[in-house]
Amino acid sequence: MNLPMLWIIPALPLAAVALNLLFGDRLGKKGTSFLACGAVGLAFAAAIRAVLTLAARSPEERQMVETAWTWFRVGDFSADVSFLLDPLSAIMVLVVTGVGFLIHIYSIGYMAEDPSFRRFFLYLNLFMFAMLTLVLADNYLLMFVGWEGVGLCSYLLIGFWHEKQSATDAGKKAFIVNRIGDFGFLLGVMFLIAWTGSVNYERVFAAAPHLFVAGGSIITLATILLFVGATGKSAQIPLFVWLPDAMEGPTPVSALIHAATMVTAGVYMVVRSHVLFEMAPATLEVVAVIGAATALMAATIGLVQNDIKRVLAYSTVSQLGYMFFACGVGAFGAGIFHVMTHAFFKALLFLGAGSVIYGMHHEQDMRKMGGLAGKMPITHLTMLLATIAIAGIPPFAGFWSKDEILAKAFATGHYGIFAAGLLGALMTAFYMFRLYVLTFRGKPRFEEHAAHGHADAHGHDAHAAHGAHDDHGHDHGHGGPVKESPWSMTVPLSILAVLSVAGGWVGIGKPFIHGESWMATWLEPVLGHGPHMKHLSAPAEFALMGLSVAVAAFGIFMAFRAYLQQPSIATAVRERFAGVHNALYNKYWVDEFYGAIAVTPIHQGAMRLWRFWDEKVVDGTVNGVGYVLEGVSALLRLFQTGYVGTYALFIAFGVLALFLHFLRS
Amino acid sequence: MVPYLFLGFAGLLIATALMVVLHKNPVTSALFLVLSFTSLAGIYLLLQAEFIGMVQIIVYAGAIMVLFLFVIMYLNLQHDVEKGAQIAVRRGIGWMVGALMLLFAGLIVRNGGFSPGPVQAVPPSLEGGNAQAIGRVLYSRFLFPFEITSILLLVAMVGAIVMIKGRPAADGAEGEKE
Amino acid sequence: MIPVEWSLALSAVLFTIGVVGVLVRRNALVIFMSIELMLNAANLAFVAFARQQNSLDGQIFVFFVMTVAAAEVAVGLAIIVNVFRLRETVFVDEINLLKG
Amino acid sequence: MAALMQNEVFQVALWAMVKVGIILGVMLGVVSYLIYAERKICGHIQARTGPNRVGPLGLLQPIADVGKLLFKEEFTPAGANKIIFHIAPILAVFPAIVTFSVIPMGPPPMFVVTDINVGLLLFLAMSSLGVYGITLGGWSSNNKYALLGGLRSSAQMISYELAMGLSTIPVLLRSGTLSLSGIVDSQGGAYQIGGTTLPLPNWGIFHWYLVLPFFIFLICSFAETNRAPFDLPEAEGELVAGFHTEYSSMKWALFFLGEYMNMIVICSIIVTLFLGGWHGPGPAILGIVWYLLKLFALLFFFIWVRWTYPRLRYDQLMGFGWKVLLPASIANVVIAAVWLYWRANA
Amino acid sequence: MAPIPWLSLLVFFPLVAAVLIAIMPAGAHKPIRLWATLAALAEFVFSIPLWWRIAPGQAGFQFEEKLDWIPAIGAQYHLGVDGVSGLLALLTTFTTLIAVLGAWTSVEKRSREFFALVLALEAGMLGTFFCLDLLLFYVFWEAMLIPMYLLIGVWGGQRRVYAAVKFFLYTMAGSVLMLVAILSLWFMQKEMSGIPTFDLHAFYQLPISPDRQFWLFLAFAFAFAIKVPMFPLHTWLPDAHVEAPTAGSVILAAVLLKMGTYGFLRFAMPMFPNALLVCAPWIAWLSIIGIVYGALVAMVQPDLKKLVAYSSVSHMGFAMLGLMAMNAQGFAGSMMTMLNHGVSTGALFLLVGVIYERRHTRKIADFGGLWKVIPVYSVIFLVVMLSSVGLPGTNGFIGEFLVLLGAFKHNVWWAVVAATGVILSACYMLWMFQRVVFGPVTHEENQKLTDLSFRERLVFAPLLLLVFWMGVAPQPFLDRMQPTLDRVLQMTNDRAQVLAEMAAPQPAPVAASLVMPAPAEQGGAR
Repeated sequence: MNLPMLWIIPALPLAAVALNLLFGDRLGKKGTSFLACGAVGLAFAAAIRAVLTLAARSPEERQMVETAWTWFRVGDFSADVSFLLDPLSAIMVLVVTGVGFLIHIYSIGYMAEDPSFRRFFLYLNLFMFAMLTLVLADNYLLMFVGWEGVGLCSYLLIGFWHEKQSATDAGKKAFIVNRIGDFGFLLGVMFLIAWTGSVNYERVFAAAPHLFVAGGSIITLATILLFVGATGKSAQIPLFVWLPDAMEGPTPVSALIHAATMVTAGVYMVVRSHVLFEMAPATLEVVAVIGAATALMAATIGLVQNDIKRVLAYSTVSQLGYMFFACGVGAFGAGIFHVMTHAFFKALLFLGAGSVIYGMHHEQDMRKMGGLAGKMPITHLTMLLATIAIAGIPPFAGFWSKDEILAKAFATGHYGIFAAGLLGALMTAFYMFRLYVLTFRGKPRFEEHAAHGHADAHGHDAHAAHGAHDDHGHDHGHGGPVKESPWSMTVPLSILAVLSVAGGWVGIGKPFIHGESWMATWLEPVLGHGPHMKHLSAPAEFALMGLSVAVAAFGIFMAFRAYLQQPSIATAVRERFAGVHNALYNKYWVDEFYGAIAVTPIHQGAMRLWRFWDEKVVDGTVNGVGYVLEGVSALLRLFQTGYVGTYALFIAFGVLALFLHFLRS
Repeated sequence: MVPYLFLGFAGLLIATALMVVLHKNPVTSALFLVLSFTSLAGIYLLLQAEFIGMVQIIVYAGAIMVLFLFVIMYLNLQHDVEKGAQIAVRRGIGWMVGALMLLFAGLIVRNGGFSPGPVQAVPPSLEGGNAQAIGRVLYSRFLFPFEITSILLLVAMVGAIVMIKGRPAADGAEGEKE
Repeated sequence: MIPVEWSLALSAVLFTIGVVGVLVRRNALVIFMSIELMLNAANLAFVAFARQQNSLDGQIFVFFVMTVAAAEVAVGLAIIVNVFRLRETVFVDEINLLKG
Repeated sequence: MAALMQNEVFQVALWAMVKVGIILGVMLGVVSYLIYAERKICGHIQARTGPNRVGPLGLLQPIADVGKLLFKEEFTPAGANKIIFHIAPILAVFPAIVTFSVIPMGPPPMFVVTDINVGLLLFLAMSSLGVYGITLGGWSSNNKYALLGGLRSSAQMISYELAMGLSTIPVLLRSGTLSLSGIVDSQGGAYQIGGTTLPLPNWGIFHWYLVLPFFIFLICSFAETNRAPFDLPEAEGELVAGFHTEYSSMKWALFFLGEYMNMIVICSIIVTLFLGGWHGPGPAILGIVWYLLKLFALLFFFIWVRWTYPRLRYDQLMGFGWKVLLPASIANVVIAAVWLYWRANA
Repeated sequence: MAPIPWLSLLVFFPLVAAVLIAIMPAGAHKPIRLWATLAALAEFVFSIPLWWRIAPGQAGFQFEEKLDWIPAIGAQYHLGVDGVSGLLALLTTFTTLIAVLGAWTSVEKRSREFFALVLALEAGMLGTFFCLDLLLFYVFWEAMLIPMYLLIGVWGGQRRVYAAVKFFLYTMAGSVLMLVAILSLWFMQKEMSGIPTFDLHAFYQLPISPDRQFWLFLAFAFAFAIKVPMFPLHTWLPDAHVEAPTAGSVILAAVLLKMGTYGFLRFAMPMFPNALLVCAPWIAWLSIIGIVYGALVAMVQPDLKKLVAYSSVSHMGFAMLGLMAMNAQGFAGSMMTMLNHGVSTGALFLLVGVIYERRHTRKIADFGGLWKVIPVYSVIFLVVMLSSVGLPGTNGFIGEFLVLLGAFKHNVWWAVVAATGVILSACYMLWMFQRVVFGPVTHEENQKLTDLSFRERLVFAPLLLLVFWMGVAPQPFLDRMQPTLDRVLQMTNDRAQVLAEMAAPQPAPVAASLVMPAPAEQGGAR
């Protein structure tokens, strides 16, 4: 049997990067897109092949390790460049390559007119490489390579339109916030190294039970630090602030990186480290609470945003919160399941939004949309399916995963968190359908021709006001009618729509079928049974499902009511709760808060350090020594009259002194 | 007879040396210096250092002092004017220092406060003369310092010439005149 | 044989006269001459010791001192001539080019 | 008195005094007739007779001259440095006389005043002191021609002294001593190459490596004595009379005396170093004769040269001294040293 | 023993080349730079065998050359190379080549003297790395200053004289103390064995009482700390860097700063282990302050070169911290950081030099939007910046990670505080990058900038190669340095123990704590 050749999966996009870098200027757009998509497609194929090989094995042997080379080895510590494929990473790798491939294809259409087409695919491929490294790594350090690598690509892609101040600001913010998370992650890894002497998953997990006391302070500290890393990458409280800003990037980027793949890396990491987290219940509590809080907070902010991508961004943050509180309650499998389904429908949502934006000639404000259903039928349909999926209506994908999370939360007795999740589901359904309604239903709130003149004239206003405007200088389609996007965009939409509908069926579990769901079975070799996991009775399960569906339905109804049938309700509510609205609209002023407590003081403190400490104190001391010497020499200079006679006299005195010395001895 | 000669030369030496210092006219000073060098050469002869004595005359009297005279004449120096309080103070300090120094030195000499090392049992062979003996030592044990000295002289010569010639670009005309 | 102390005393006197000359006079040339006097005082001591020690080394040193003196005079006089060209004086209390 | 006569030191001193007296007397006589000879020879070279009125063939002319000079007016220029003006002529004579004390004029001890082991150095020392008389005379006259003459002479004499001193070194190398008597001794006997004796006296001049020094020494002698063609210090065409422009009467006579004495001294030295000194055929007692013969021949040569060659320009003089004579003599020292070393060790 | 005095050739070849270049005709700018480059290239090629010929498994010195120098005081001309100095020497020759090549067009006036001085500097640096005799070390150490002083003082910017003098005096102040300490050691050695020597091997064996060590260590540490530069002694660096010409900055950053850490590793630490134990926490905390402080101050610099200079302070803080951690990871990390810093910061200075040469300004505010105008430059800048930030996969990460790991093993708080430097480095670098490269082109002059020439690409290509090589496969580097580092560590620990026992009859507790605390909590003590 051939080796699965795991390393080829990340190597393919990397090769594409190299080729693009070297020969990209000769390839032209077609060649570039073929190269980039081809590489990812091949990687997808290789991933399928590897996973099939894995699946062919018996569940206990479903683990493949491939060591490429020893990265570095110092003293008793060593780190390898080696790859691991097990059921967990198999899911991730398939999602990453699969969704990635679709988004690559989508991008061909979306970015067709951008002058930096080649650079875009370069970054995208680089991202694929980093993400696959992250997912396939078999130790924390190599994972960290991917971890930082995706951060870098995210930085580059957010700031893709680098002439736009807000874009580069957002990119920088993303990178730095991620770095803060990485700081935690790195320290967490160091804890592991210092105590277990290794970064290899297998060895760490094998050694952990012997070296750590379950619930002890060390393991708690280590896992908390790891979780800090996860909050950075996966945009949880308190480090979520970068993700909404990241919408400055091109929409396919938002779909791929900031919805489907990269942001889930934190979840993946936590799930990957479940052995450790399970040993630290306190950490799990923290994870759960933070996840729930994030889910709620992001959802509330999402309620009032007007920018279509921002709504999706907050929805992403919120959904990530779900995943984390799934992990926090011990339902790691459910977390990963939600990662998968979320990848499908959220990618679809973003791509759909991208399609809308494309069709609307770079208009992102939902208040200026409406009634697009007829003009963009495929987009409309696929978006609708995705919205239903995220709202949690069975049998769409989102329902299964979200319901499992809520059920697990309830089952483990986290009722508060369960309640928060339910509330979050309500709001999710509401704001998602608000988005749907505002975009596709009702009457168009734009004038097809005048609107664009208007947009042109006030392009800069909008730019300044929202800061999140997909205005990137190229002027394709300005002034044209709103129409459906090209096939390269609609085909991926359609495929993702299918997945959004059916993707969740792999997780249909207990109440419907006998035994564990296919998903749980598949993940079992990695996650184990979770002995503490209580199962609810079937009626209770059904009751919970009913509750969540009802909540979702209520949310949908409210949305239709407030935004389609009686828009005055929305206005009234907004005016009634102006303060709350304001807080939500301004995202609870978190950015401003961080600015006030961290950014400004550090900046000013640094300035003071430089101007006062460095230039006055340290250099002052140094120069002071000089001045003192100068003073002393000015005194001594009096002796240097310049007259030879004086010198001769001094010499004579010296001779006399010498003579005296001789006389005395 | 030798001690008398020594005393005579010594008296001459001190007298002329004093005149060097005291006389206001530099030319006269120089001439007295020549005389004192010659007296010193006489003392050298008495101390059985014939070679050094002759070289003293050749080098000091014959070369160095001629150079002095040459320069004095070239600069056309007349009697020094030495008046004023500053000079008086200086003179006072100078003589005082001199007196002290002499006192100390005298005390040291009287106390035998010098230890020049062990006396060589065998006096140096003077067959072939003092000059030959010195030559033997000079070209064997002191060969390296000797060579160094020759380089020193060369350097001094070049230095003196360069200094006197001045900067060629700045005052080429002046150089021409000289 | 002349006692070495005589020569040393003579040398001391000569040296002192040189010192006084340097300190008292203001004519650079005379100061120079006084320096020569001091050198000669040292030479005298060398020769006297050489005689006392039955060694030629002292005389060799005198030889070297003379060479150095010759070099010194050549350079020194050149300097004085240059200074005279510049300042029109050879009086050391009117020249303070060395002042830093 | 008898005790005094017994005292060894006194005896030595007395003998020296006697010799000095004799030499001084003889020298004065020789000098006056040397001047006479100069004028006579000069006259004949210029196809005239020279002094011929005072006494037979003018032989009493020198006495008359002395008488005239004695009675001439002493003139001291205004602004002259009087003491030095007076001392200078004395300084001009004194070195020459001193040098005579070491010249072996015949076989020792009778014809040698004193024989010190650094005799040659004494000669060099004294000739270097000879500068003072001229220089100071020129300076103290308070006359620019005199001053220039004095400066010229000091520079010239110092320059040529170097070559002169260096040209004596091969002689020293051969004889291995600085004593003039020793040098003369080394030139006694017959000339030998290898084992064979040649019909030649063993004089320095006949050794090939001493030929060049001989000529260098000779040329330097002209310069040292300020005689033509090197008589620039007193070049009458340019400097009136050079350093002695302002001198008259006996002071002038002393300068004159010094110059001619110097000539005699330097010729004696040449004889001693290169021409075998007092050695010659016949018994040793004839040495004084041989010595005088050689000396007079050389003096004649000096006079002959003076009236034959024109004067050099000053820069030619200096260039010749520093760029020709000095390198040549240095080269010769090296060659002679190598040759002698090789021969001694062959 | 190789019959060819290879190390001496390496040291003196550049010197000879410098002399030859110095006597070339002054105006011939083009032949001069060509020959200088050829000389630097030849030197680099000569030095490449260091990579293979230093047996990776061997810890001690190799290719030793020993000649009497001043027999009266036992000073010797003693050269040798081991893994650490070999790598640093390679870095030196490489950097010099790059610097010379980079200075082709930037140095217009007195180019002959400039290149001659750069080559002379190279000779001094190599000598410093190779010599095993303390007096010789001191001589090279001081000799190195002179060319650098002149490079700054003659070819520098506006305040070049101030900077040059500051640089010189600062360094001098430390090295004079070091000289005193060296002499003191010499006297001790003479007293102990009767044989006067400056030999390093002898000093390694010399028993010194702990209280005496303390002062000697301080003297050495002061000299090296200035060179590193450590926190309160760093202010010469920004001035020197800002005023120095590009090539000078590159060499200064890439090699000269390493002298300090190298000095600690080679001299101060193994010779005075007990004093080190006392001082290590202080030095470590100073390094940590340096890391954070350098990063903070770098953040607010308006001048590109100054920013890079302060980032050097931060990075060199990592190198010092690694040394003070006193374990394998810390040492290796420190050494890697030195090499990385040489490559990355050298490249950064070159990059700043490139735009300075075109625009004659280094103010960040004068730039902006460069990506649009000069994309190739910007991409290289990006990569180098990321390597400086310590992105995994580039060289910077390996060093920083190992240092942090070593520090973590020694004292958790060291690592925690130092790791904030990782965040801050991202802050200042990205902010700077954003202001320089991103955004619209704000200055008209920048519109006409030309992208990198072929020569400049040639300069950066090997640097980028190294950035990735050392990031992706650093093991060859680590293999070469580790035996030596282990030996130093071993020697330091052993000596500490022996000397402490000698000072006090009962084993001193400090000696035990030097041995790295194993995971104290094994089995869950906490």
